[in-house]
Amino acid sequence: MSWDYAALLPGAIVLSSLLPGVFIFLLQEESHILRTVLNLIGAVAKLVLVALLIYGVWAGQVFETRIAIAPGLTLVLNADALSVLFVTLSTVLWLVTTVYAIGYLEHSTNRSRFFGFFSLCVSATVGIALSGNLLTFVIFYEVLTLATYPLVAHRGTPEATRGAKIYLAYTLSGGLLLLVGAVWLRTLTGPVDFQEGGVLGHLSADVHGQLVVIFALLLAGLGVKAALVPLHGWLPQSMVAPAPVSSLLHAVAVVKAGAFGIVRVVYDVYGVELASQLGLLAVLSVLASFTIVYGSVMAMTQDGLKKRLAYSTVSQVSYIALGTSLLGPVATIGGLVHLVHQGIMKITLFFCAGNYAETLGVANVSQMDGVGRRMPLTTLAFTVGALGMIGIPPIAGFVSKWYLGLGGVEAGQHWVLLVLASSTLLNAAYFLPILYRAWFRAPPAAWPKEHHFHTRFETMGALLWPPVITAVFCLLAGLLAAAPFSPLEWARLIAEREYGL
Amino acid sequence: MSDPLMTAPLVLCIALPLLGALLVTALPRWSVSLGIVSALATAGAAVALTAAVWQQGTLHLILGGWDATLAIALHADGLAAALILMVNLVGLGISVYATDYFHDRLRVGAFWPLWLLLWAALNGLFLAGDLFNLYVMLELLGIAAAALGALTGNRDAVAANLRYLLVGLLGSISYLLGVALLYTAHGTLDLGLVAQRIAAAPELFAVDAAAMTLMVAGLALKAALFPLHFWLPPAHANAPAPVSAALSALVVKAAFYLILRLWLDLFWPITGMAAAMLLASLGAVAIVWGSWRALRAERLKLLAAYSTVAQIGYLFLFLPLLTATPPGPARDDLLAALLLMALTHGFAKAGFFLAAGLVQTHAGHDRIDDLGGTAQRLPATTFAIAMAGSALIGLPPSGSFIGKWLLMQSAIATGQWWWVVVVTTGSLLASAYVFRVLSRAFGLEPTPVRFVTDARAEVPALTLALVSVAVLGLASGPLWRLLELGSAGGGA
Amino acid sequence: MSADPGAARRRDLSLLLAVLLALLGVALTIIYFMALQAGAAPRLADLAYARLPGTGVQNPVTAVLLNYRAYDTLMELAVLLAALLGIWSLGPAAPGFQRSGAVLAGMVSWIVPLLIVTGGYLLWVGGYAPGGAFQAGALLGAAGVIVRLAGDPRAGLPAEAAQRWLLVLGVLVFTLVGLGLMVFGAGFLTYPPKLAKWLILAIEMAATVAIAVALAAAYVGGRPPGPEARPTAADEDAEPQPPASSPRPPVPGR
Amino acid sequence: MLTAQFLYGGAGLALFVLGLWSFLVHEPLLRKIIALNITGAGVFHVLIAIAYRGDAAPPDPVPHALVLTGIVVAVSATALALMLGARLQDAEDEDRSR
Repeated sequence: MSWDYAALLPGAIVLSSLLPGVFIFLLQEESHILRTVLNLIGAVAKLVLVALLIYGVWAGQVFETRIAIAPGLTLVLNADALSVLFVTLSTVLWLVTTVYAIGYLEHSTNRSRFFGFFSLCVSATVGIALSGNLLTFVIFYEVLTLATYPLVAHRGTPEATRGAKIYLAYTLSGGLLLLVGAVWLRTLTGPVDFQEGGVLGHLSADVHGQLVVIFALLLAGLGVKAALVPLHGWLPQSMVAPAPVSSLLHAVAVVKAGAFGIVRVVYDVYGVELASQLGLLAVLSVLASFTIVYGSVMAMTQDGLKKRLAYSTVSQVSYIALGTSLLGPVATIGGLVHLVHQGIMKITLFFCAGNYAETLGVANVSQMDGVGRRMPLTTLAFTVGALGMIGIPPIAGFVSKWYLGLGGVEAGQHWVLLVLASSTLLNAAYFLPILYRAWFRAPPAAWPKEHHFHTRFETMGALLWPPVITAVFCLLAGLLAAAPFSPLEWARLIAEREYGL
Repeated sequence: MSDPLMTAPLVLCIALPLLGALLVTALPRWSVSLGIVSALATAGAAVALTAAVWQQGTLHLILGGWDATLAIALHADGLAAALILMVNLVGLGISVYATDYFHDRLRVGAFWPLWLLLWAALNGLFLAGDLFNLYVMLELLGIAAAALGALTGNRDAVAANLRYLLVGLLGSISYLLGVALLYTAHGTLDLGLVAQRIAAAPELFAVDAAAMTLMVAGLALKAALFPLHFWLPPAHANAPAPVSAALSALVVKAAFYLILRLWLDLFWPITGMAAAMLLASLGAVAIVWGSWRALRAERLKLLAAYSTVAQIGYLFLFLPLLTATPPGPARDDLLAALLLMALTHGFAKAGFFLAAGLVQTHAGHDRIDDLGGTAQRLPATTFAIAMAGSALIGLPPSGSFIGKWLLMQSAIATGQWWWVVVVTTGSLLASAYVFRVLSRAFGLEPTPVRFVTDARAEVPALTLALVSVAVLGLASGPLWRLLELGSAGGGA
Repeated sequence: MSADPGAARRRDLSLLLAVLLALLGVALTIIYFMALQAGAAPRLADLAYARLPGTGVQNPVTAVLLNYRAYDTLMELAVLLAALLGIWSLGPAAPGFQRSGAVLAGMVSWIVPLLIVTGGYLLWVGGYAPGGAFQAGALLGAAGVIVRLAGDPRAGLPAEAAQRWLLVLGVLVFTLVGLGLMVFGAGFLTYPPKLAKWLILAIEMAATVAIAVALAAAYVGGRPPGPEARPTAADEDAEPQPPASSPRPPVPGR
Repeated sequence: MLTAQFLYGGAGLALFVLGLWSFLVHEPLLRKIIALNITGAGVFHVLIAIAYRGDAAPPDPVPHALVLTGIVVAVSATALALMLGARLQDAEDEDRSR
C-alpha cells in the first residue's frame, strides 16, 4: 500500500460520506444545524474530490487504493472511465438529494438515524462504482443492502416494515447468489481485477460450462437489484419509503448498482466477445427486452404516482442491460449513457412526486388534476423528466434511445427497434395522461392535504430547487450531448476502450 | 530453552486471573474494583503473550524444570495466541459490562470470583500442552461455567445449568478415558510427545482411533455439536447476560478449540475423510437446525443461544476441507478462515448477548415480538445487535464474510460443493432471524434523545460488535502471519 | 405386562441401549488389551523414580502431585474453590440440625480431636509414605462434617470473612510460591532442590487447610450463616433490576 | 502381570459402561450423579490398573497422582451438582406450595 495522492483519492471519496455518516449517528436528535452542516460538508467534499478525480483520469493519471484484507483478498478501489461515470452521477445527485431530504424531513422523526444511513448508502454506492475487483464489488453491494434497509423501513408503519422485509428478502438472497458466483469464479481465475475486455479469455474451453452457470448466479444476484423481471418484486413494495429515499434508490443507488454490476460483469469480467460466444448476451437481451415491455405495461395500470414511477424504473433500467447485451460499441454507448440519463430523469420525477405529496397531499395520478397551476415549476420539471423518459428530443432520454436503436441495427438485431418503439408508445401512454391532467384539467376546490410554507414560491425552497436543477440537467445532457465531459462523451470513451477502438 | 522473561506471559495469563479470583473471594467488599483490575491485568498479559508469539514464534515452557515427558508444558502457537487475544479482549468487555449489570451485593460477590476462575480456566485451556492438564482445565471450566449460569437462581436457570454440569462431566469423563488409553499405549501425557509416538506407531491405529473417538465425542458434547447440543439453549438463555456472553462466545469455543487441537496436532496421522465427513455432516445439520430454531425462538436470548449451535456447526465444516487440502497456501487460507470465523463469532456473540441483556434489563423481558419500544429507545444497543447480527449472518465487511468466502472457495476447489449449499442456507436463515429482531427497531416510537444512554453497559457491547464487523473483516491479514509463525504443531 | 405403551417403548429403548453399551464395553476391553500390549510398559515410572532425589520428597506420588505435576494440583485446588463458590452463590445454608444428645456429643469430643491429629500425621507422612494434603484435608473436612451433624450450624468453621481467607489459602500460597520462584529466576513452580522440601511443605499445609475448609463448607451447603448472609428478596428475582439511576425516557402508553 | 492389569482395568471399563448406562437410562437426579461417579470411578480403575508393574517393581506414581487429582475434581463437581439439585428441589417445592 503506498500513501501518495493517487492511491488515497478513491478511498477518500468513499470516506468523505462514510465519516460524516458515522458522526451523524452519534449526534443528538436536536442538533439540526450540526447535522445539516455535516451532511453538506460531506456532499461538497465528495464533489470536490470527484472533480479532482475526473481531472486526473482525463489527464491519464491512474488512481488506485489497494488494501490487503488477507493474503489474496484485496480491497481494490480504482477509477477507470466507467467508474468515473457512475461516481459522478452518484456524487452530484447525492448533493441534490441531500438538500432535498433536509427540506423533506424538516419536522420528521429519527433524523440522525436517517441521515446516518443515507450517508452510508451513498458511501456504498460510490464504493460499488470504484470497485476494482469482484470481492470489493460484493462487499459494497452487500453494505448497500444493509444501509438501504433502514431507509426503506424508516417511516415505521406496518407497511414500511413489510416493504422493507420484502426488499431485504430479495436483496439478501440475491447477494448470496452473487457471492457464490464470485467465489466460484475466483476458484477458476485466482485473484484478478476488473479489466476492459474481460479477464477470462485465457481459461480453457473445459470450464465454459462452469462459466455459464457462474454467469447465471451473478446475473441473478445483480438482477435482483436491477429489478430484472422476474426478480423485480421488491421494487414496487419499497415505495413506502420517504421520497428522497425512493429517488436515491431508483436513480442512483440500488437499481443502478445492479445495472452497473451487469455492465461490469459483461465488459470487465467476461468480456463481450466471450459473453457473446457463450450465448450469455442473447439471454440477457431477451430478459432485458421482456423487462422493458413488462415494466411499461405494469406502469400503465398503477394509479399511485410513485408506484407508476417504480414500474417505469423497472422498465427503464433494463435499457442499460439491453445496451450491454447488444454486441457493438454503439449499443454500449446507448446503455451506458442511459445509466446517467435515467438517473437524472428519474430523480426529477421522484422529487416532483415527493413535492406533490408533501405540499398538496397528492399521491395518486387521479388526484393530479390541475397541479400544474398550483405548482408550475415543479410540474414543469416533471414534464421535462416525463418527456425525456418517452424519448422526445432534445431531452436526455432521446439520446439514449437513439444510440440503443442504432446499436441494435448495427448488431443486426432489428427486433430491438420493435422493443424500443413499443416501450416508447407505452411510456407515452402512461406519462402523457399525467401531463394532460396536470396542465389542462381544472384544479379541485381543495387539495387532499395542503401544506402552506412561508415562502413566495409554490413550496419550500429545499424541495423546489432540486427537481428544477435536475430537470435542467436533463435538458443540458440532451442539448450538449456532444460537448466534452458530457455523459455521452464519457460513454463513448468507455465503449472505445472496451472494444479496443 | 525457556528464558523466564520471554515465557512469563504464558504463566501470567493463567496466574493473574487466578490471583484475582482469590482476592475477590477473600475481599468481597472490593470485588468490583479488584475484579476490574484483575481483568485489565489479565488482558494485558494476553496482549503481551500475543505480542511475544508475534515476535518470536511459538512459545513453549516446561513447568518445574523436569524432563518434557514427566512435567506439564505450556504451549502457545499462533492459533492459541489469536484465540487467547480474542478471549481476553471479550473478557475485558464482559467485565466492564458486568460492573454495571449486577447490583445486588451478594450477586456481585458471587459473580466476580467465579468469572475470574472461568477466565483462568479458559486461558489455561488454550495454553495447555498436556493431555491430563487439559482434563483439569475442562473441569474447572465446566464447574465455573455451570455455577455462573445458575447465578440468577431461578428455577429454569438452575435446572438448565445442572443439566449442563452433568453433561459436561460426562464429556470430561469420556475425554479422560481416552487420555487413559493414550497413556497406556504411549506412556506419556505431553501433547507433542504423544503426537510423535502416534505418528511412529501406525500399528496402534485401533487404540488411537478409539481414544480419538472417546475424546472427540466428549468434547463434542461440550462444544454442543448437533445432536449433542440439547443442553446449550436453555443453559445459555437463562444465565445472566454477561455470563451468557462468556458461555456462548468463549466456553463453547474452548471445547471446539480442543477438538481442533487434537485433530490437527495429535491425531493427524490417523484422521481420515470418513471421520471428518461425519463431524462436518453433523455440523451441517447443526447449521440448519440451529438457525431454524433461532428463527422460531420467542425470546432474544434463546435466539442467540440457538444461533450459537448453528455457528459452531460452521467450524466443523472445515474439517473435511482441511483433510482434503494438502499443506500449502490453500491450507493456510483454510486454517486462517476457520480461525477468523471462530474469532468473529466470539466477538459478535458476546456483543449480541451483552446488548440483549441491556434490552432485557430495560424492557423487563426479552420477548422479541414486544421489543419495539426498547429497541428504539436504545440506539447504541440496537446498533450493537445489528452489527453483531451481520457478523453472525456473514455479511461484509465482517470477519465471518471473509471466513465464509474462503470456506466456499475451498469447498468448490476440493469438489465438496455441497457445503456451499449448507453455508448459503445457513446464511439465509441467519438473515431471517437477525432481521426478525432488527425489524422491531423500526416502529412509531418516539425518537431517542441520544445515541448512547448508558455508557458503561452499551459501549462494551458496541465495541465488541464493531470489532467483529469492521476490524476482523478489513484487517485479517495478521492472522495469517500468526498462524504461519505458530505452525510448529505436527499438523503439516 | 404394563399396558402403557410409553413404558414399553422406554423399556425397549433402554434394552437396546444396554446392548449397544455392552458392545462398547467389549470393544473398549479389546482396545485396552491392545494398548496394554503396546510395549510402552515402564511409561513414566522409571523416570519418576530416577528424578525423585531432586524433588524434596521421598513419596513418589507426592513428588508427582506437588513437583512434577504441581500445576495440575494447583488447578485442582482451584476446581474445589470454584465448586464451593458455586455452592455459596446458590444462597444461604439451611439452618443447622438439632443439638446433639449426650452420646453423640461425647463421641464427637473424642472423634474430632482424633481426626485432627490423624490429619496432621497424614500431612507430615506424605513426604515419604502414602499420605499428603488431600488425605489430611479430607480427614479434617470430615471432622467439620461431624461437628455440623452434631448441630453446629457453621461446622466448626470461623466467621465468613475468616473462612474466605482460609478457603483461598491453598491456591494463594501455591500461586505466590510459583510466581515468587519465577521472579527469582527459577521459573514458575520450579523449586530449587534445596528449598523444595520446605516449599512443598508450606504449600501442603496451606492446601490442607483450604481443602478441609472447602469440604466442610460444602457440606454446610450454602453461604455461612452470619451478618453477611441475610437472604434478600433480590435473591429470588429472575433478573436484575434496572439501575435506579439510569435515566429512562418516558414511554407513551401503547 | 498383564493378566492382573487386564482384569482390573477390564473391571474398570465394565464400571464405565455400567455407569454410562445408568446415567442415560435413569431419570432421578441422584441416580444420575451416582452413575457419573461410577463412570468416573471406572476410568480411575483403568488408571490404577496401568500403574501396576508386578509385585517386584513399585507402581507407576503418575497414574496414582492423576487419580488423586481426579477424585478431588469429581468430589467438587458432585458437591456442586448436589447443591444445584437441592436448590432445584426447593424451587419445585415452592412452586407446588403456591
